[in-house]
Amino acid sequence: MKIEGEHVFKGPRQAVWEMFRDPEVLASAMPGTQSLKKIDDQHYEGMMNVRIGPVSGSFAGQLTVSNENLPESCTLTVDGRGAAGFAKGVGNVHFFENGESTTLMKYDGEVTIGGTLASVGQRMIDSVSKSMIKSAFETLDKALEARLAAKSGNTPIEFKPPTEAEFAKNVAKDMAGGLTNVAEVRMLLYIVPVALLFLIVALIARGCGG
Amino acid sequence: MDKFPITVNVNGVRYDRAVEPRLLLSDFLRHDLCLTGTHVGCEHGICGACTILFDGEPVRSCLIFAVQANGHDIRTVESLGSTENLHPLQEAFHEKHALQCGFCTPGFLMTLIPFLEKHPKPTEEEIREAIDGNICRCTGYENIIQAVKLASEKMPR
Amino acid sequence: MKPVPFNYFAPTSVEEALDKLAELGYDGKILAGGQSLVPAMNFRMARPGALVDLNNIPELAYIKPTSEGGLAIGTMTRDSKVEHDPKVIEMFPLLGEVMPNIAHAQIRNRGTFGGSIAHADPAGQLPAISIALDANLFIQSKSKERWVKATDFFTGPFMTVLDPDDMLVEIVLPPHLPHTGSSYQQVSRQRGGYAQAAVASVVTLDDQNRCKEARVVLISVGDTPILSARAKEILVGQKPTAEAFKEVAQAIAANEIDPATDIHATADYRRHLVEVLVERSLTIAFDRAKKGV
Amino acid sequence: MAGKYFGQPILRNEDAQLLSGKARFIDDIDLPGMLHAAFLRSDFAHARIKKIDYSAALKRSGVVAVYTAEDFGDFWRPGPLQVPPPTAIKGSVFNARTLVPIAKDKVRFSGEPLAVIIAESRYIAEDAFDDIIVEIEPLDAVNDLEKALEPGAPLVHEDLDSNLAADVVQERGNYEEARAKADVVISRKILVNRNAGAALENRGFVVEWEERSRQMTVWATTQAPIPLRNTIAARMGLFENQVRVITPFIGGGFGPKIMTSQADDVLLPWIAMKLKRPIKWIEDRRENFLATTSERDQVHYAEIALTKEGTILGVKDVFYHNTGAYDPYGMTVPLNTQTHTVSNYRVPNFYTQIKMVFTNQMVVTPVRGAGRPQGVFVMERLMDAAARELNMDPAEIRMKNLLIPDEFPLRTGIIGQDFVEGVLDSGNYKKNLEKTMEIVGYEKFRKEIQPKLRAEGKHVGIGIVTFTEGTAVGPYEGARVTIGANGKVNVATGISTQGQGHFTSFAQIVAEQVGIDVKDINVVTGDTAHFHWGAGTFASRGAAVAGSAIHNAAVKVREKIFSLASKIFEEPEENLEVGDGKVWVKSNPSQSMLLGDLALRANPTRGTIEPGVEPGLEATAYYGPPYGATGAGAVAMIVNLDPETMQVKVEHFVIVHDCGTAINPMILEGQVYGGISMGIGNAFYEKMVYDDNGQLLSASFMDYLMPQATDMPAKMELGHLVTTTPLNTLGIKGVGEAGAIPTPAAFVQAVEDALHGQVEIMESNLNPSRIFEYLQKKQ
Repeated sequence: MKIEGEHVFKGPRQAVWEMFRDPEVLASAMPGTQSLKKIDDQHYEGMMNVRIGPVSGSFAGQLTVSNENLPESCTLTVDGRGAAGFAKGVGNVHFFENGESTTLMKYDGEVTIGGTLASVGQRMIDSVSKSMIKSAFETLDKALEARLAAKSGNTPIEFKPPTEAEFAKNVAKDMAGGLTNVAEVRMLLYIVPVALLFLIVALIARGCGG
Repeated sequence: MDKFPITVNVNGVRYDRAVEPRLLLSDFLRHDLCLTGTHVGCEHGICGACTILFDGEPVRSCLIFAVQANGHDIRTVESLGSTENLHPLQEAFHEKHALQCGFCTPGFLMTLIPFLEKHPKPTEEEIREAIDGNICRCTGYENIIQAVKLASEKMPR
Repeated sequence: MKPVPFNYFAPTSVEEALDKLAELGYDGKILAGGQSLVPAMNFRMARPGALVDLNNIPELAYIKPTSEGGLAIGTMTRDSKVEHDPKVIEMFPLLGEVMPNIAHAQIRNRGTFGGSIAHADPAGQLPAISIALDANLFIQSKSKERWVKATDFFTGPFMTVLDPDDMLVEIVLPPHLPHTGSSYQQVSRQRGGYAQAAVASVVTLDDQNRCKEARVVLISVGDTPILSARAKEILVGQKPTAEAFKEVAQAIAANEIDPATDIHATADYRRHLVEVLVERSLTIAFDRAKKGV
Repeated sequence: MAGKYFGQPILRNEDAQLLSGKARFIDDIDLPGMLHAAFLRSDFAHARIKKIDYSAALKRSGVVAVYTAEDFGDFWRPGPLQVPPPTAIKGSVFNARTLVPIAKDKVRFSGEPLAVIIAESRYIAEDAFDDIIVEIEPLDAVNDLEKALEPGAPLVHEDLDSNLAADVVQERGNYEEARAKADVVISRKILVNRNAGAALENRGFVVEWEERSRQMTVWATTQAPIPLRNTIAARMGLFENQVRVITPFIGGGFGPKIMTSQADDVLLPWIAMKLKRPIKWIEDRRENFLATTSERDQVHYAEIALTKEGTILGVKDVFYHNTGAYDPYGMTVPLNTQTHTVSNYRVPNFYTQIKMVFTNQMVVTPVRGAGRPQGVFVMERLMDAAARELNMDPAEIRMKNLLIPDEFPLRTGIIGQDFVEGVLDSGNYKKNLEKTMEIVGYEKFRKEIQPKLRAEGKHVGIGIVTFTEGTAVGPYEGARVTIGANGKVNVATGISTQGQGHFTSFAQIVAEQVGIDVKDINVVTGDTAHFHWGAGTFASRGAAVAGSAIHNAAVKVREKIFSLASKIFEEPEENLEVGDGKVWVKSNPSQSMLLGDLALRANPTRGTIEPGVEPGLEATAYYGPPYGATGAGAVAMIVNLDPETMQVKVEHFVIVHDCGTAINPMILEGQVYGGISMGIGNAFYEKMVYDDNGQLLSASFMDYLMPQATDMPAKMELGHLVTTTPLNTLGIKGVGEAGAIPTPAAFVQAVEDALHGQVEIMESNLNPSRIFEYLQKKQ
C-alpha cells in the first residue's frame, strides 16, 4: 500500500528538527509506545503496546535511517512484528522551510501489512490509519507549541493531547518529563522522522471489530 | 488460570462443571458435555452453525464463554426430536430435502424453533430474513424456505 | 482461533464492577454483549488481561421513561429488547428502522445497546443513532461520574472519551419535539452486514412547515459518526424542498465526510452513496415530520 | 428408466441422524489420551527462514512437542504429484513443484506451516504460538500473473528460471486461417476472480496408532479416502491394510477436501507414531481461507472470429492460470477451462494456450466448477460482445452456433483433465436454450415487459447463457453389494460423501435390482476397511461412476438370487421374481423365500459350492468410462439494478439442465440449487483478495461474503431434459457443478443489459462499487 501526505508545523524548521531529535516526544506521539531505544546511529528499536477498541497487543519494531540529508530529508525503513502480524515499510521524509515560522513536512512510502491484521482487519485499515496520523500530528503540533513557549521563557502552556485516554495520559506524562528536562534532553544524533512510524503503528493497530 | 465452578441447565439436565474462563460455550457443549450436535463453522459469529438457545433466545455459542452460562438455561439440537421421533420442524426439513451435508442444520433448527413460536404463519420474506444469520453452503436455501413453510403448517399452535 | 487466557470477574452490582475496573486499570476490559469483543479475542487480535462481565448486573438492563418525557436505556439492555419494545418504536421510530439492520437476530439477542455505543465502530449504527437522537450518556467510574453528549463522546475509530475505569451506564434519549420525522437509510453488501454507508436523519418542522432542526448523521464514512453541520445551516429556517435536499447531499458529500477505500468499496462510491442516501433520508424524514409521525 | 425405487424422489436415509444432531463429524471424535495439534503459519508470503526457536514453547505447561521441518529429518520431502499432467499433449511444458508439508528454508505463501505444536488442548497449542521465535527474511512476493513471467520477477521456486509452471497449447483446425476469412474479429481481456470452496465444516484430521496391532486409524474430511490411505501407507512404510481411513459425516466438500499430502495428513501420522498418542487437528476458518486450497484466478486474452451472419469461424484463447505456490494437482483446472471454453458451440477452429504461473499464494486445486466456469465465462462474454457487434440478440447468436444432436458423439480434439480427448457424448443443447427461454418468457420480457419497466425508470436486465459440464470421468470406481442374513443390504464403495445423498441414491440403485426397500439398504462410503479400491469424489462423478459400479454389482447379486432360488425352487429363473425382500415363483407366489434366508443358504456350512459359484449373496463390480459424460444446460436470469446505489437483486432465475437419467430427482434438484447459490456468490459476493505482497485480505466471513437466504433469487425455476448418455447402463451424467458454472456469465450479461448496454464488463465478480466504477469510467 502506498502512502503519502504532508503536514505543516507551526514552527521554524530548526525547532521542528529539534523536536524530532527528542525520542521522548516521538514516543509520546505514538500511542502505546513503551520504549524507543537507539542501537546505533542508524538503528533504533522500540516496543509498542497498541490498544484500539477491542484490539490490543505488543509489537516490537526496528527502525533504520538512511540517505540522510540533514536537515532536509532521509529514508526510513521500519519493521514491526507482533503476535497479530507484521508491518514493514520504506518511506521518504522531507522538511521544507515554509516562510519564516512554519515548516512543511512531506512524506511518501510503501507499507506492507501482514498476518492476522491483514487477513481479518482490512475493513479498518484506512480510517484507523488516517485517524492516528491525524492525532499524532495534533500531538506534535501541541508539543511544538509547548517547546517554543518553554524556549522563549514563557510559562509552558498546558498541553492536552487529543486522543484516547491512555494515550493522552502517557503523552501528558511524557511531555511533562520532556519539558522539565528540556535542557538535558537526550539528543539523538539523527532524526527519527515520525510520519512513517505513525503509519506503521496506525496500520498495526487496525481492529477487526467483528 | 483458575477454573470457575458453574452450574448450567442444558436440555433440562443440570450439569456442574469447572471451566477455564476462556472456554467458549460452543467448545464446552461439544467437548465437555459431549453434545456434539452444535457445530462450529467460523468462530467469529457469522456462519450461525453454533446457534443454540440461551434462556430461550437464539445466540451464537462461539461468542459466549462457558463461564457466562452459569445459572442459565441452554437448549441445543439434542433437545428436539430423536432419530426415531423427529420434531415437526425436523420432519419438514427431511420431507423438503432442506439439508445436504447437514453441518449447518442444527444452527438453522435452533434459530427457527423460537421463530416459529413467534411467527406461526410466516411469509416467505419473513422466513428468508429469519434464516439470514445462518449460512448454508449446500442447499441454496430454497428447500429450507419450503421446509419452514411446511413446518409452520405441521407445528401445533 | 481460541482466546488467550484471561482473568474473569462477574460483579453483581454496578459498584462492585466500578471497583474492579478501577483496580484493573488498563488490564481490564468490560464484557458487555461480547459480540464484537469475543470474535476479536477468538482471532487473538484482542488479548485483554481481565474481563469484567456486566451480564450479572440486572440493574443495568432497563428501558424506562424519563421525567422529561424521553427514555432512559440501561447500558446492558439487549439490542433485541430495544428492537421489540413497542414504547421505543412509538417514541423513536428511527430505532424501529435501524435495529433490524444491526447484524443478525442471534447477535442482537446478545449484543447490548450500551456496548455498541461504547465500541464506537465507525461502521456501527448505534453510535450514529445516539448522535442523531441527541442522546445524553451517563458515565460512571469509582471516582467520578459525568454526563456526556453523544455528540462529544466519539473521538476516533473505536475511540471514545471513556477512561479504562469508566463505564457507560445509561443512555438517555430526549423526547422528540412535535412535528419531528426521521429516516434511516443504509447500504450494505448483505442484509446484516457492515454498512458501506448509511444516513440517519431526524428533522423537526415549525408551525409554518419550515425546518426548525435537522440532525443528519453519516455512518461508515469517517473516523467517527459525523453530524452534518451543513445540513443544519442549509435547512434550518427554510421550507424543505427537493432542491434543498440535493444541496445538502452535495455539500455533505463534498465537504463533510472522509470515506475510506477497502476491498468492498472505493471511497468515491461511498461518497456517491452518501449523496444518494442523504437525499432519500431527508425526503422521507420531512415527509414523516409533515404527517406528524 | 424410472422404476419403483430408481428415479423416484425418495427421502434421504441419512437425514434423521443429521437432523437430530447424532451424526458424527470429524470434530466429534474424542479418543482417550488424545492430543491436539495447531500449526504456526507464516505471516509472510515469501521469505527465507533463518531460524525457528521453539525452546520456550516446550516449557509451556500442556505443550507435549513442537516440530519444524528440520525435526522430521529424511521424512520431510515434497509430496507426490497428486494429478500428473496428461502425456498425450505434445510439446507441453510442465514443471512439477509439489506441496511441501511444512516450510523448510523458504516460505512460499502466507499461511504456509512453519511449526506444528502438539498440546493437551487446542487452546494451549495456540498459546504456544507466542513462544516461538521465527527469524525470517522477507522477500519480494509474486502475485500478478503476467508480471510473474517477466524477466527479473522474484522466483517462487529458485531452481526454475521463471515462474512458469506449465505451458500447454491445444489446437483444432487452424485458427489463423479462420481469422483471415472472418468478417468480424473481437478480442477481449477477460478476468476471472478467485473463490473459496468454503464448506461450512473446515477440514480435520484425527490419527491413532495402535502399537500392539500395528494398525493406524485415520479419520479425515477427505473427498478421496483411498488415495489418502495409499499415500499415508507409502510414506509411513506400512502396508495398505495397516492403515484404515474413515470419513465420518463431512460438512461439505466442494473440491478443496480432495487435496492430500498437506501438513496434517503427512506430519500427524508420523508424530502419532512417535508420541504413541492419538492426535486431532481441526482447521479453523482463518486457516481454511489461508492455507487449504482455492481456485478460479485466470487472465484471458480471448478472440472470436465470425461471419457477419454470426456464425463462429474460430476462437483463440491465451490465458494465464494462477496455480499458487505449488502445483500438486497438475493441470486439472486449466485443462477443464480449455475443454469447456467452446464445448457447446460449433467452433471449427480453436486455439487455446495455458500459461500456468507460480505465485506466492495458496495452492490452487479444483473448487466446484473447477476451471469450467472460467471457460464458460470467457466464451459467453465473447458471444455477448459478438452479438452486440453484429446487432444480434444474445439468444439468437447462441442458437445459431449451438451443436445439434446429430453431431454427437463429437470428438473435440482437446485433451482433458482425464487424459483423453474430450468427446461430447450426447445432449440437446438447443432444446435446453429453447426451454429456458420459454420458462423465463424471454420473448415477452424483451418485447413487452422490459420496455415497459424501462419506461417506468426501472433498470431491469436479462442474461441468457448456455454451458456444458464435463462429468463422470474415469479412471474407475468399484462397489460391493451384500445381502445379509437379516435381509438387509450392505453397499460399500470407495468414494466419500459430503452431502450428496449417496446413502439414499446408491441405495435406490441397489433396491431396484434386489427388491429390498431403500430404508433397509446401508451404504458405506469412505471407509477403506469396507472397500479399498477407487479414486474419490470429484468432477461430478460419484453418482455416475460409483453409481454405475454399484449398479453392476447389484445386477450380479440379482443374478445370484435368481440362480440360487432357481435351484431351490426347481423353477427356471425366468419364472422367478424379487421384491419386498423376498424371491418367489411368479405362478405360485406362496412358493417364496426371504432374501435373508436365501443369503444364509448362499453361504452354507456343509455341503459344497459348485465350481464357478462364489459364496454369499454378494458381488463386487467396477466401472470405468472410456471418457467422461457431458451434461449441459442453459440459464436465464432477470436482475433489477438500483441505478443510484448499484445494488442488484436477482428477481428470476431459470435453469434447464440435462444430466441424463436422474437417480433421485429431489436430490438432483438440491444439487442444482446449491450450485446456483455458489454461482451467485461467485458472481456478486465472494471474492478472495490478495494484496501486492501476497497477503490475503479476505480471510474471514466478515470479508469473504457467503451468499445468504436474502441474496438468493426471489423466484427460482428448474427445468429438466433427459438425454441419457450411452457411456453407462443407467444413462447418468453428473450434476454437482452445474449451477456454479454458468451463473457468473449470466449475471454479468444481465447487469450489462440492466445498464442498457452502456458498459461492457469483462470480469466475473462484481460488486456495487465496481459497477459504479464502470459507469464513472464511461462518463
